[in-house]
Amino acid sequence: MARLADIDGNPVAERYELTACLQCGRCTGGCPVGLRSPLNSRRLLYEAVVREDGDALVARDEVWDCTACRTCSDRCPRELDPAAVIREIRTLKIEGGRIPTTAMDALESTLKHGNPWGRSRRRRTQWAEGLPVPSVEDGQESDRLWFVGCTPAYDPRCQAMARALARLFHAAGYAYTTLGTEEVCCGSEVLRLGELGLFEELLETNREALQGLEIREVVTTSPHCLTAFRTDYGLEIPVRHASQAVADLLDAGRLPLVRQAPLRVAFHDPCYLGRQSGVYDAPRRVLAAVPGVELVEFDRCRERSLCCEGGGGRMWLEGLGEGERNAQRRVRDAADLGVDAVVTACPFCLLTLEDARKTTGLEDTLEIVDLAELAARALDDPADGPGEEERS
Amino acid sequence: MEDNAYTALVVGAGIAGIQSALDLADAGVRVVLVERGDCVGGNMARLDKTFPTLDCSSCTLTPRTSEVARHPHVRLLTRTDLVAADPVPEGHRVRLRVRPRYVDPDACVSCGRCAEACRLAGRVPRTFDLGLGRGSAVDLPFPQAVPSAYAVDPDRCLHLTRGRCGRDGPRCVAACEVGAIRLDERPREETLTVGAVVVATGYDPYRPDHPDTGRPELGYGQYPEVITNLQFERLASASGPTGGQLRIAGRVPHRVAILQCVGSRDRTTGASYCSRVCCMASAKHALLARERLPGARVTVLYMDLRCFGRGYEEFLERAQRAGAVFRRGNPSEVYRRGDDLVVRFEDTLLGEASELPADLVVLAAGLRPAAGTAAVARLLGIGRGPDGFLAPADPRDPAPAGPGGVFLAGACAGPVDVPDAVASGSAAAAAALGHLVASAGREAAG
Amino acid sequence: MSVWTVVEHRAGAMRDVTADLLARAGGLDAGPVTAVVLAGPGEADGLVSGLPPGAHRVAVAEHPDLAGFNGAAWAAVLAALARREVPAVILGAHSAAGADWAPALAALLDAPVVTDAVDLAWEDGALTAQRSVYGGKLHARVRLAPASTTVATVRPGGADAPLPAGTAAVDRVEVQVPSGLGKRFVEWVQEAAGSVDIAQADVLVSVGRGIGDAESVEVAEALAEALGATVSCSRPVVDLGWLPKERQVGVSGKTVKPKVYLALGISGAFQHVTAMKDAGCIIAVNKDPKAPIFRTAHYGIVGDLFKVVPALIKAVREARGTA
Amino acid sequence: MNLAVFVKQVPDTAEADLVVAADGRSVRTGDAPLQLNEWDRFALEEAVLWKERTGGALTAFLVGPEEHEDALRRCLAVGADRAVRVWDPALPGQGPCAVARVLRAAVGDEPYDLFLCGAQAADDGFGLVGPLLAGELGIPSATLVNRLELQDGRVRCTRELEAGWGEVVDLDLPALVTIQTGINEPRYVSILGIRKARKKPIDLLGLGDVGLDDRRVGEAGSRLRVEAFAPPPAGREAEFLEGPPDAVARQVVDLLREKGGVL
Repeated sequence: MARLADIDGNPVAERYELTACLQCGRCTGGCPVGLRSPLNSRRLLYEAVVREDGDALVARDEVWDCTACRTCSDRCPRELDPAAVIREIRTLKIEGGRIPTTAMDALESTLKHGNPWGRSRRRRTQWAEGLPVPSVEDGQESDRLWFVGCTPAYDPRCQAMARALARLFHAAGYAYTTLGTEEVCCGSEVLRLGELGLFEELLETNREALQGLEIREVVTTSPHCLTAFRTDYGLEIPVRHASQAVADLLDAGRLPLVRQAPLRVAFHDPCYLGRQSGVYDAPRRVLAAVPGVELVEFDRCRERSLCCEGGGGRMWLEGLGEGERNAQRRVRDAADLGVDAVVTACPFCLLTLEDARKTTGLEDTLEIVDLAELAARALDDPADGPGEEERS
Repeated sequence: MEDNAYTALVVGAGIAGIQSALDLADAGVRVVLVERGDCVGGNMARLDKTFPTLDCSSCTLTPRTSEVARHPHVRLLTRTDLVAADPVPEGHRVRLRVRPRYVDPDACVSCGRCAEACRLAGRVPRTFDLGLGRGSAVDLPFPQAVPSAYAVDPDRCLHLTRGRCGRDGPRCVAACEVGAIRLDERPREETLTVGAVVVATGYDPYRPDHPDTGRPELGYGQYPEVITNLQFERLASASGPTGGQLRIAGRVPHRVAILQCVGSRDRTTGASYCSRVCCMASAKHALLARERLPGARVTVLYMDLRCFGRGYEEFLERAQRAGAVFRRGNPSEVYRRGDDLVVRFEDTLLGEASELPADLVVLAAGLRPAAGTAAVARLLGIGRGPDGFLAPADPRDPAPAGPGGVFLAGACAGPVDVPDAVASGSAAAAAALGHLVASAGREAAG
Repeated sequence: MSVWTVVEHRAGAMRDVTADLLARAGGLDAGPVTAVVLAGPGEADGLVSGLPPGAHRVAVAEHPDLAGFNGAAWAAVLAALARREVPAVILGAHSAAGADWAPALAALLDAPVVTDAVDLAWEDGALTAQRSVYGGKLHARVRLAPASTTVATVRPGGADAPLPAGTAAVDRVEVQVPSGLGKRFVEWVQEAAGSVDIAQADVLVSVGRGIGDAESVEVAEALAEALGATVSCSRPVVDLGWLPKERQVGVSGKTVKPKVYLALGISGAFQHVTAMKDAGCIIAVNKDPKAPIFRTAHYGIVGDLFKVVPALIKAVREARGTA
Repeated sequence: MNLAVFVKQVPDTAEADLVVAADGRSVRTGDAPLQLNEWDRFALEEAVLWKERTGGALTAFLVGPEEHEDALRRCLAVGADRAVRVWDPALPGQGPCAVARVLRAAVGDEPYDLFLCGAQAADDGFGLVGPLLAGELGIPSATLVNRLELQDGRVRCTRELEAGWGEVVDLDLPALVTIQTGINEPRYVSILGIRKARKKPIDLLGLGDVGLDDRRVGEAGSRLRVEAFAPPPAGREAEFLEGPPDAVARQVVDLLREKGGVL
């Protein structure tokens, strides 16, 4: 029996200065799953300090409920990092091999196929069929890389995000390239699931790809890729989210949004875009530029945005909590606001909200739209091919 | 011996500065008391009651403010800033900048007709009430204010900001029967040499909506029902915007949540320190809410209760016996659900993440160094601590702070409550007096 | 030269793969067909009388050690018989039983062996087999080396019609079961009812959000009951509380590989499809012809499932009644 | 208890486009990544559980080229004490008989108590290596085991039969079992774990080392030769069933009969 130690044997309490924890509960109080899940970050930190049996802590499964939204760490008055401690425990679970099979599948797929969705590398560019998306594989180089991301590349619903973005970039004459089928997962969720070794391999692969191509700027479809590159990789070059790129194109007058898209919308701030990357205004700038769009803010917007529970690997984890999911509450709130659509700018938010829309019976009254999708509707050319919005 | 040998400058006319000024003046020192605001009394003037005795705040303060106004050895300058200070053998040569009040305090009889006549009457958020009430561009902070004279808000007055006020000119001028309005008044400066300086610049309350250090998740500035503790004092005060009735957004709250440690003990807000006064202030507010809102559910969310002063623990017990519920947990966020505000926190004793519905949320905002503290420190060569407050030259001797007879009083040197502010005001006065006497002695010997 | 078919039975009951095997054996054209019945004392008569047509001869061996099922005992008995009679081919089903005795028999006889053949042919004194490999993505034709006896198991289903009925001579053979097999049959067990494991089901009737409401799940349950299938669902159905979580197919639920997957009102969310795409045969019913599920399904039905499913229940019940 | 587990590295062909080479006798698996055979994952987990439960040592065996070593690293990462890879230029193309013979030779005289294999491999799906190896070793075996217990010095195996049935058999030790999926929950093997396992040695044996000559192995020794690969007869692209509900239902019934073996 020994106190909780990380995989290198360092006592977690010391490594993360957990003895400095005030036990104030602000982490748990702000946890988006706190009301439904046995996960209690405050108590976990305390137990990491005082319990003699670290293995018993590692055996507990509630750490899989964490969405890695980082609210706990952002709010900690002592600037401790409960989210990192939870991740350490996940890493210990990973090293012990006892993890939910759904997470196991995602990790093994990422190792084998370079994406967590179990799809072949070869199919990574299928989303772009019929669109003039440049790729380094075709010798089309640029100093700006659009990192498409696994979910926009493979998920049929999210492919519409990527397609819309490609059309916007094309309409603006925006120069970029992509890695094509050589793109591999950024590792954001891999890291947050606690798979450090796999994350390191992905990091190395992506870093090498960027250096080899002399990329000076990266634009990501997903805020999760954004966070990985900015925060986890510590990339020296600027990394920006698609919403920022589109907002800048609009500001520069390079993107003619002319068609009316009359819609009352609420914007759902993704955790990884807002709270974790500080990007709040760019998506709102884009919304303001779409003719006919009226933005109604959620009560819980910006810093207080309610996590949709799609982060931290939760796309592959059911979670222990019972009761209404946050995404369901979110779409109900949107319905109460009387909006036509919830707009977001993250593939995971898009998927969780789409699911919630169906389970709350709001299928016919509420639309879930990606920001780029909405902007692309206002482009002055025919809309993208077959609708790919129907999901089970 | 020159005239200035027994002249002291007191910067800041809050309770600490007033105490220093009076102690010095009573000892025969000529005191120049400068105040950047419109009246003396500082933040204490905003308080309704003081702990742990629940004495009426003005009952303690008013005798001192009126005395400072009429003391023959005290010269009071409001709307005045210290803009330069140069060490000289006698002490400091200081330059004071007196901003115009636009109302002649000697002529003004505080009848209030100017404020009634003002075109912006009822539209200007009252600074003294911390934005809760609405007044005019010419206003008196509160009825017992010293000096008892109205003042024009230069940032609001139409005549001063736009150069014209309506077609027929400023109505206040016409309304004033004693001709006290002076809209053409200009700032002036004066320079004098002083033998000692007492710095009593006090504190500013933490702003939960501050763009950099604020806590936007608490909804302050977004929901009218979320107020700070000092705003609560104004609500509770008979001189406040509701005449002392606890009403918020037109309603009488029946669920009051008081959130401790907002902007204190919180690195994310740039303050690791404890603001010292909030625990007792919140106990007081809980008690007041229980007394004035019959049947109200009053909950204080805290992480520790610090009741170190004499009679403090007893006071906390009194609030608790009065039915205020103290729950352990530092609140994380406030949002709206329907008509309710909801405070999300973990009750750490239950170990449960919880939602607390409320219709009044009081944020126990901590104490921050007053705006301009850094400038004062620079002018007078005073050190500052990592918390931004002024630091005494020797941490074991709280008053002496800088070369040439500079002394600290009150909250400019870190959070203090009223009794401590008074005590440190006297301590600074005593130290300043000692310095003046010693300087005079050296001079005489030399 | 002859072909032996090893009759498969369990707990005293004939398994229906036997008919299929006899048909295969006859179609092989490698000699007359002997059905070999290995059974515990007193068990054989019932099996022989229930034997489907197709055998020219029935060889019956009863022995206490053949009671229940012991692959080692079966292999030992078959090896002894085969050494005596030298059949060209000994044919079994690619079943749990066949997977046990057939390799063991091949080892004892040092005979060429092939398993899980979807098709067999006797060419030039040797056996060739068509096999499904790489998860069904390819077929492989394999040729076994000529040998006095070859062992093979075939995947049930898809055989030609059985030979016309004839009177087969029943031949009781004396057998010894060697001691020291090191393997003893203990008992049959059947899974306790209750908890459902959709991952184990051969046929899944899976419902999605398109089913409409909780009551409509009953329609799917009725179909599953008629088919002897298991009901599963997509994630929104679980979220709605219409079915328990153990029924969920999806990346956050269970990954399934049934033989048949009937997708009702599932439009084909990726998270769902990922977890069922390897099913042997996917039949999707959806009103939206553009539903992504049709990109995964082998067979698609565009239509209102409330019309299609009742018709299907009726057809299944009819098929069952005449089967 | 002295344990041996036999594993195979196979391509994950779920998403791959398989291409049959011009001679028809080999398959290019394209970008299909290699992975530990699904059934072997369960066999490995079961072996590790037994090692954890009973103590003793676990040795992992693999017949395959160097690029298949990852399967052995996984074994080492989760608790195998020793890993043995057998390979020789004469080995490609061999069938299950020859693999069993090679493994038998690789086992040598080491006194193992329990041998574990996956019930079948995902690529060729014979399900033969385990029981043939038992034959070579002259020990009892049970296939398709989905429950395995130690009882009175024997192993009690529950074999998974069809339609919810099971069969319980006892095997005297030493014995060989082939493991059915679902018997346990295979643990995740982390990259850090695999990385650490890279530092452990893998014993490489050639045919000479195990005392076999190349006539008894490879295609020659297999007595089974793949003559040709070809696409399966039925295409995989979706086919729409049309007509009124009753007609469609009849078509579905036919499909159920044909594809599911139900009805």
